[in-house]
Amino acid sequence: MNLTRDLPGLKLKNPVMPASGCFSFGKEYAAFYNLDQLGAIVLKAATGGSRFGNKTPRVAETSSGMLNAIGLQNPGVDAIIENELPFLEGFQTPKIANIAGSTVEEYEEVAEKISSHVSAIELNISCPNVKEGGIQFGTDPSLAAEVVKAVKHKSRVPVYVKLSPNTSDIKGMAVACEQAGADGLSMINTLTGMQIMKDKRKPLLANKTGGLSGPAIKPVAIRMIYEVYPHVSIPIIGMGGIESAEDVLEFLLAGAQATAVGTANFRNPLVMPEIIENLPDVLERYGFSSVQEAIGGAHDETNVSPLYSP
Amino acid sequence: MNLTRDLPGLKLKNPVMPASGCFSFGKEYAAFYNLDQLGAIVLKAATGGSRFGNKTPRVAETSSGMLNAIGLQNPGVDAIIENELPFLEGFQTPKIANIAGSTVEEYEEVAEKISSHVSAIELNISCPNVKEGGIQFGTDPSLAAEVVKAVKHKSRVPVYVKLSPNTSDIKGMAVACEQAGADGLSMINTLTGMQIMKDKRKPLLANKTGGLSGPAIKPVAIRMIYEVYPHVSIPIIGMGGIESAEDVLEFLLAGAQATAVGTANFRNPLVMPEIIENLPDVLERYGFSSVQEAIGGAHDETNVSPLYSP
Amino acid sequence: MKLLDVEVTENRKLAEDTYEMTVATDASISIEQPGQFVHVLVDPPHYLRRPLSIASWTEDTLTFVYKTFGPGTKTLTNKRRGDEVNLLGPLGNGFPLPEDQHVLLIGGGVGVPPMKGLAEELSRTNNNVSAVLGFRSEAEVFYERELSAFADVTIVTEDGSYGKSGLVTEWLGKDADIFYACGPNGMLKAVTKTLEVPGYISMEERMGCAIGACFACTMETCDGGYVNVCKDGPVFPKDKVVLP
Amino acid sequence: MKLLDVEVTENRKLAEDTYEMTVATDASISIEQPGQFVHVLVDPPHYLRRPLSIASWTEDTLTFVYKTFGPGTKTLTNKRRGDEVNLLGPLGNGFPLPEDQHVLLIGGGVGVPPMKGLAEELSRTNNNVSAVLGFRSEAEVFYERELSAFADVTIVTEDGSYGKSGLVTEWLGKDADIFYACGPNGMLKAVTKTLEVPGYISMEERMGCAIGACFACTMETCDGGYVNVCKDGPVFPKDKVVLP
Ligand SMILES: Cc1cc2nc3c(=O)[nH]c(=O)nc-3n(C[C@H](O)[C@H](O)[C@H](O)COP(=O)(O)OP(=O)(O)OC[C@H]3O[C@@H](n4cnc5c(N)ncnc54)[C@H](O)[C@@H]3O)c2cc1C
Ligand SMILES: Cc1cc2nc3c(=O)[nH]c(=O)nc-3n(C[C@H](O)[C@H](O)[C@H](O)COP(=O)(O)OP(=O)(O)OC[C@H]3O[C@@H](n4cnc5c(N)ncnc54)[C@H](O)[C@@H]3O)c2cc1C
Ligand SMILES: Cc1cc2nc3c(=O)[nH]c(=O)nc-3n(C[C@H](O)[C@H](O)[C@H](O)COP(=O)(O)O)c2cc1C
Ligand SMILES: Cc1cc2nc3c(=O)[nH]c(=O)nc-3n(C[C@H](O)[C@H](O)[C@H](O)COP(=O)(O)O)c2cc1C
Ligand code: FES
Ligand code: FES
Repeated sequence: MNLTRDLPGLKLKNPVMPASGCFSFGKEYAAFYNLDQLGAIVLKAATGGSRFGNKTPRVAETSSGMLNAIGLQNPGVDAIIENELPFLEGFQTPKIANIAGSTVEEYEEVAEKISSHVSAIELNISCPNVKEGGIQFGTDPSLAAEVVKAVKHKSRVPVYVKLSPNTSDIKGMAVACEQAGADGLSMINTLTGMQIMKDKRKPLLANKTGGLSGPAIKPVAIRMIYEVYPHVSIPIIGMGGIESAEDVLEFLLAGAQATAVGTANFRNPLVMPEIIENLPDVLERYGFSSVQEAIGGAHDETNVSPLYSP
Repeated sequence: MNLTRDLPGLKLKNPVMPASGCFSFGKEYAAFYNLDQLGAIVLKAATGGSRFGNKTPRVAETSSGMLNAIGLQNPGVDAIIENELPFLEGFQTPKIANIAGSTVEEYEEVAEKISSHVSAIELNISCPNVKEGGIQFGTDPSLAAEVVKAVKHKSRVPVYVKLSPNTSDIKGMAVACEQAGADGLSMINTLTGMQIMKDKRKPLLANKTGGLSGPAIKPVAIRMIYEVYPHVSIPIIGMGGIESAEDVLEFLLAGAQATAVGTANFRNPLVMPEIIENLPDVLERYGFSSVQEAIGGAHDETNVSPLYSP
Repeated sequence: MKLLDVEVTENRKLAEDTYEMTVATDASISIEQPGQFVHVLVDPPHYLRRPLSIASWTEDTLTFVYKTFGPGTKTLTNKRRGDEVNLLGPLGNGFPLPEDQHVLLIGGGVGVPPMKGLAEELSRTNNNVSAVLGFRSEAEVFYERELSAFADVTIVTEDGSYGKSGLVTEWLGKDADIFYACGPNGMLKAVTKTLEVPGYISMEERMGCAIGACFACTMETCDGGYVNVCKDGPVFPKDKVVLP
Repeated sequence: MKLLDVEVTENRKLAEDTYEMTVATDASISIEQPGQFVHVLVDPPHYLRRPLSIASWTEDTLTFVYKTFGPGTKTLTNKRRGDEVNLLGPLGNGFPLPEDQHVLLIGGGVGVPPMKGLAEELSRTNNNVSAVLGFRSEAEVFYERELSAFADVTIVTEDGSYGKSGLVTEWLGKDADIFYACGPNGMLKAVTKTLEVPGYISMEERMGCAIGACFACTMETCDGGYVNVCKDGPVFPKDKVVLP
């Protein structure tokens, strides 16, 4: 069964990779399996300087999901290049750097520095857990276009833009990013949510709000990918609540070219190798003879025009 | 324990009512308990003429929730007044009519006709499952303001506006509605989602997309109410995933004056009387001596200015 | 119509992917007609109940048969004797019972279970009952023996691995006065087209509330109105609803 | 560090809202130090695992004690002998073991369980072990007898309903060479302030992955850096992290 996808900058042996922020810089999961089994490795967000992130508690559990407000904790782009990337050099699978910032200049700096060490950049304009930057870029199409253009200019590798679901017009955001030069899209980041402690009478997360992830948000992710797919001709990496090979197929049918798994790693650290192992059987059971064949399969082909099909 | 709330048009004996569309016009649940136990009765959306709604399947199950795309099926405002409201006359508890339309004129017509039969109107500008009208009003603050003004003009009773969560700026929507004259807000309606059938390779719902409800969306509802509360001085009726008296308390702490229960009725038709029965104990356990005392309790009081406190 | 926690007295495999669960009930749950159904709570994270036809009942038991079609019904297979299950029911309108007729029962797959209770009731009122039951293959066949006590049973399998070969519609016979059918929509369509005598069919739709409050399960009627399968059905006269 | 389905061999109530679960393990799970923990899967719709300290272990069993603090741990009480539970572990760094010392163990509430395994290990290396265990009231006391086999135990209850009355900090004594503490942050703060000898404390933070991959459980260190409780802890030297 052919599981490969050939996306800008990314020769994927299979369409399964970690979602940024749920996999740190790879070392921890390497204790469970060989990371070369993965379609790609996606790193925790990098910013210009080091960031401690938000105060704890940073996570809360919700029905079929969780909230997180890590707040972009990371040692900064230079320290990542120096201390984290060398470990990953031993792996052949493509690496994707997730980058974030408070200003366009910070995004540019990080992109410029890290892009010579990775196969692609995932531009995080949608992190809901930082005060400045992040989310504003993610909900205003013209701001998004600006940062995409700037980063494209500095990056040596293709740029995927990670979209926020906290918008009334995901299609508009996607099209604005494509027009600004994005090579691909990652969808979706987390939905902004909150949990309140009844005993302490205040939000549980120190940051008050956090990002909702996990199976709870899967229907929103599927809808947004399905909605965007006919309107862009760049590939979509799909994520949001994936737990199984069946879920991966659902994302492919919606229009994703590849998929990422986040929160499910916390329940089952072996979930990605298990999904990759099961995927050929699942595809076959539903009558597909390759991953490629399934992509966009839920769309009425006659309505779909400028599809991405490498 | 004092559970009462005195909201515009609504003297509630307790803060628990059904969410519109999950309770039809009351008859079915009246077979399980006396509807006068409820804080209020909220009716299925009424439109000008009768509507068949969408084709089936109209519901899909999701992790800790469901999608629905009923499509505003209802016999039309005249038939509702003639055939459905007489049954409810036997009950003393306040009735709230949920109204919808494709045009401002349709909203006006329905509001004018039904408002002399109910205690308040819930203006549904957020139904994601109809092609025209509905959602557009719900994601554009100026369109929302227009329909609110028009309906306020025609209605004999206070008007609560039901907000859509499918927006990047819930605060802006809320403030626009208040300024246009809304007497209260209902939050939240459903998040737009989709489920794809892997065997049939198409969306499960005949309408393709549907509204996500149930515990899965509770964190989003809590966040939006918490976000809006400090910026409006009209009351909020909170909903989205409520299943227990603890959940009701969480909504009160976020800033809701009263709450509505939707999807949970399908799991447990007795859920509302059970919540009402448990609420005094739960309030007491967390140190409250009335519902009023809990409202907005999760806010840092010094940051909160023009609170609604009747 | 009651909401109640009941104790499982038996949960056994009947055929491939097909299980029969019997629960202890009490007099408070009064089943009126064969063809009514219960709405069964399954384990989280599955949120909605599952509508399942009552296959048969006694004064203090109720039996239903479920196919493990998806993950929700699969969680029911974990229930052991003594565990509790939460049911809402009996719901809807079942099959009206004739007297002194030659009655033809037609069941396809998981449409077979309600035919068991129906055959039992029909046999009480001096009817002559035949049943044609269709399955995909031998591994899926169930209730042949149980129905034979009350009816003249013909089993049909699509692949011919057991009984007659083909579709039930090819084996309906000609001399029924009235028919009762439950099964896939394709079968119901074919049956109502083939048989000219009066008949009743049982419909399936995805459900939310199952009591008529959410309009999830609406069907168009032939006269241009609409009905809710859960409350107005699931059994309808053969020419009442527009078959999808 | 392994991910494995293990069989429950015992799941018993120890004290008010407090249960002890023992599971069968095999040689593949090698626990290195008392104070390590396991990340336990609970039933849906609860999504995250629950971090629970290893209370004690043998070559083929592992025991942990859990308080039914919220709804997730409550689902664990349904597990019976023979049921499966999924564990990730052993995780983190536990208590380093001294020799020939007068060791003081301090446990508060659900901070008591890891002290059991610790006392057992300490007793092997010629230490003189005292333990001061604090609980809210008599109904919550557990492991007095079990720890007495390895240590000189003092029980303290906040309401004085059993043992000494007050807080553990009032009954610490003066002659320990080193201390080990696990319990609420308030207790840890008080203990590290009161005792001048070296010591180790076990921290709690809400966790996602529990293996160091999500940065949910970060704490600031006294030198301005940060650590992850799950991977770098949960046990730290007393002056390593900034207590919240
Ligand atoms: C009135 C009525 C009587 C029924 N009687 C029986 C019976 O006796 N035995 C039996 O095996 N099946 C019966 N069915 C079908 C049964 O309800 C579904 O097979 C079952 O709900 C599927 O659940 P799942 O967890 O296996 O699948 P999932 O895929 O997990 O189900 C997801 C959702 O879709 C709904 N759904 C999926 N398929 C159907 C369907 N065919 N009809 C209605 N809802 C569906 C489920 O209820 C659930 O809400 C009946 C259906 C109806 C409407
Ligand atoms: C390293 C470590 C060891 C622990 N050892 C024990 C032990 O041996 N015995 C014991 O009873 N408890 C122990 N705890 C605390 C235990 O993890 C929590 O009480 C438990 O997770 C609460 O889950 P719940 O389902 O009861 O509550 P819920 O309120 O349903 O929990 C919701 C979420 O919050 C998390 N959470 C809530 N309280 C805590 C807490 N205090 N610490 C960490 N996460 C929390 C849960 O893990 C879950 O993700 C330990 C915690 C840590 C970090
Ligand atoms: C703990 C945690 C940390 C995350 N950190 C990042 C991040 O640094 N950058 C980013 O783009 N997305 C981040 N995300 C979002 C995920 O990459 C993903 O988009 C989202 O969680 C939805 O997928 P899931 O439901 O499979 O987790 C984070 C999510 C979680 C749960
Ligand atoms: C089957 C169904 C039908 C609904 N119909 C309506 C409606 O007619 N008008 C409306 O304003 N909201 C409607 N809603 C939304 C609910 O009123 C409520 O806002 C939403 O479901 C969130 O609450 P819950 O999670 O408790 O269900 C409907 C929801 C469901 C599940
Ligand atoms: S399922 Fe709700 S009306 Fe039929
Ligand atoms: S819980 Fe994920 S880093 Fe500690």
